[in-house]
Amino acid sequence: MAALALVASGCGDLSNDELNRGVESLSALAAQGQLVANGVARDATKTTYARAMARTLGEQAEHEAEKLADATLEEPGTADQRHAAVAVAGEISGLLSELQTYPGDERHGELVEKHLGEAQEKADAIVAQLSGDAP
Amino acid sequence: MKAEGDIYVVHRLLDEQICDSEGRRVGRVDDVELSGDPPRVTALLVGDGLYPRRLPRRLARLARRISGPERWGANALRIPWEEVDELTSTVKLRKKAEDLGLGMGDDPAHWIVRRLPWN
Amino acid sequence: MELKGPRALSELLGRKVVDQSGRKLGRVREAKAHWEDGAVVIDELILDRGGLRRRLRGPGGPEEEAIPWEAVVELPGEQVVVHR
Amino acid sequence: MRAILKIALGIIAAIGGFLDIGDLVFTTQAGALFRYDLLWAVVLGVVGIAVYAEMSGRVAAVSGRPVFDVIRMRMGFGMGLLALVASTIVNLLTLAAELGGIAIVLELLFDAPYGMFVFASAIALVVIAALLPFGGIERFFGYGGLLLFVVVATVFHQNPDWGDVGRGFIPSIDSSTLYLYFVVGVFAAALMPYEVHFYSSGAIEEGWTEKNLKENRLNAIVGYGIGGILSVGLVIVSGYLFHPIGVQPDDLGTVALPMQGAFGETGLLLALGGMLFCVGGAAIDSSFAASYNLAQFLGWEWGRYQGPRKAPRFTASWLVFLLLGIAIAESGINPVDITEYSVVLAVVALPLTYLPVLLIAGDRSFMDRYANGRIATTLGWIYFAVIVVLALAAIPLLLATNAGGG
Repeated sequence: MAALALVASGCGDLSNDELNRGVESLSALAAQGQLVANGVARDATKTTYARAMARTLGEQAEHEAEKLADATLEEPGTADQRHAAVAVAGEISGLLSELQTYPGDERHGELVEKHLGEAQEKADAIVAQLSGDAP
Repeated sequence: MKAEGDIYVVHRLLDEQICDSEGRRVGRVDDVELSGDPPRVTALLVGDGLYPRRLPRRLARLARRISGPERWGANALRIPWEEVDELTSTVKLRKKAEDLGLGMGDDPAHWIVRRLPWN
Repeated sequence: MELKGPRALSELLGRKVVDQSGRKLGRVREAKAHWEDGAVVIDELILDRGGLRRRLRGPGGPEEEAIPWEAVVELPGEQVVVHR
Repeated sequence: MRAILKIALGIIAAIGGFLDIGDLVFTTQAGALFRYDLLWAVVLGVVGIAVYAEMSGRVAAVSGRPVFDVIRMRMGFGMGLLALVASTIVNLLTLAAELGGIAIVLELLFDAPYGMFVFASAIALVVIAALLPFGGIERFFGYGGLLLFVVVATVFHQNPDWGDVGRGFIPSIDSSTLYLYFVVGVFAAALMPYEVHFYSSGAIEEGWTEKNLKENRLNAIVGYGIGGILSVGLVIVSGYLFHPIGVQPDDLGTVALPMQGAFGETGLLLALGGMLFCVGGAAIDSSFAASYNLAQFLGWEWGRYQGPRKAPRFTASWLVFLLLGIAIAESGINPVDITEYSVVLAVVALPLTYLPVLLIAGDRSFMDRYANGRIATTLGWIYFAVIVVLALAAIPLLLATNAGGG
């Protein structure tokens, strides 16, 4: 789906709307990552599942990061938000890759869950700023 | 074959499934041969050579151009009307498929050599 | 004049039907026939909507206007010329 | 007891056929995006497929004619060919998506590369289809798919606000194009044409006659009823867990998350296992549907019951379709994306499939006293009208919403 969105958006300019959507999907990825990490933390999952899920979600986060970083902004006032969003995306993909490395470790799971929660809050804060700025 | 009353030829005959005397599915009525005035049905025609002419007129012209000049009866089999046993929910023939030259595509001896789907 | 009898059903279907003054009456969609000693003999051509309805639903229901075969004068090119 | 065993035909068509990768994904996404608001569309779709499956099964049992036979017979060569091309494209895309789906589930269970699993699963399907008789294939996937009942258990474990859930069953129209896209998607995923292609041909594989009509009706109601309950369950568990925290399910793996949340590893394994059987069953259904259609349109001998020697072209075409499916799945396109396109394209192929079924089922000269009664006629035409409207809406919605991508 992300790939399709990219094709459709022509992958050049990034409108405020698209920036907003990108950050929202980062928040969604972090939310889903937390559920996966929670399974690891409770020892209530299968390691293969946790690993594969973490990998897929991590790839998507990385992809979002690239998309956000590469595009030229249509509205220059949102440069800070874009910068913050790229950082959050990197954070999320890093956390997920940690989960991918230790899908059987409960303590790691717990930490990753907690940090993903924080990352999601950051993403949500960016979304709030962006919608506040919107005319 | 004995039957009475009216019959809508396209509705009842064209495109029907043909089964031989043993109940094997051996093709469909791809066209109906007519002759005389008023025209009467003299045979059923079966074969992929008939497909181009079954397309809507404009497409048929295109198909003919692609597939080369269309010859009458090319790659088609003629089943004389006398060989039709009855029209039930299918068109049932009096003879076995082999005797009419039909169903070669599903004959193990023939299809492996001549009729692989990609040939 | 071309031979009046068509050689196959597909030659009739979709043909434009015109009267002798060249006015278009419709296109052939279905042919009605009757049984005669085990043979099927065409006696009417049914055009357009009526023909499509017969094709889909068969016998029964209201009668539609049809062209009796005797009215067919000739079959030049891709047309059916009828006299009425 | 035998009657219970015999319902298997309906259950596989319902589980293996009904709940395929398209349903799994669309219902989960629908729940995540709109919580319980689309439950009515799920029910609408399930009733629709039950109505048409019953009809196509009845036509097959009474007249011995499966759906594509009827399509060629009634729509003629030209329109029939159009229906064949459209259905074959949709069936192939569906098959590829299901093969990809099997590979994803196997990847989640065993953590090995996706591409390898596509091949492995296709080979497994060939082996299963070659070794088991038709009834055995049905039962294998049908009963396996019942593992997905863990979804229903999850609903009760979550214990959502039942009032909210209930309100979801009342049709509501939200004017956003994304909502409308999901109405079309959920409805179309339920009515995928390969289900009736497979179901009606299956009735002939099983040698049904007028005597099986009661069974046919039971299959349609119980089988699709089960499929419907599971779909409704998927919307609820996803709406309960994903909607509040804003998860956007883009993967098959996400579908299993709520069950893990409720029952830990057991829930996860049951869900993944059930999904594996469902998607596998759908791969069998869609691949067989593609060859049934081709053979019936051209008048070839066909059927698993004939064996490859008596129906060589049918068997060969099945293998060719499977190879094409593998090729599409191996091309690296995300199966979920393939699904979205195939589901929406399916709506366009639907009218061509369902109109002839409706006409024949109502034709007394064919069906005699088994022709459609007043209820089936009314429901059939209402659904046909809905299908035509959705078919007209499908493509613009697909483009406007960027395939649901927002």
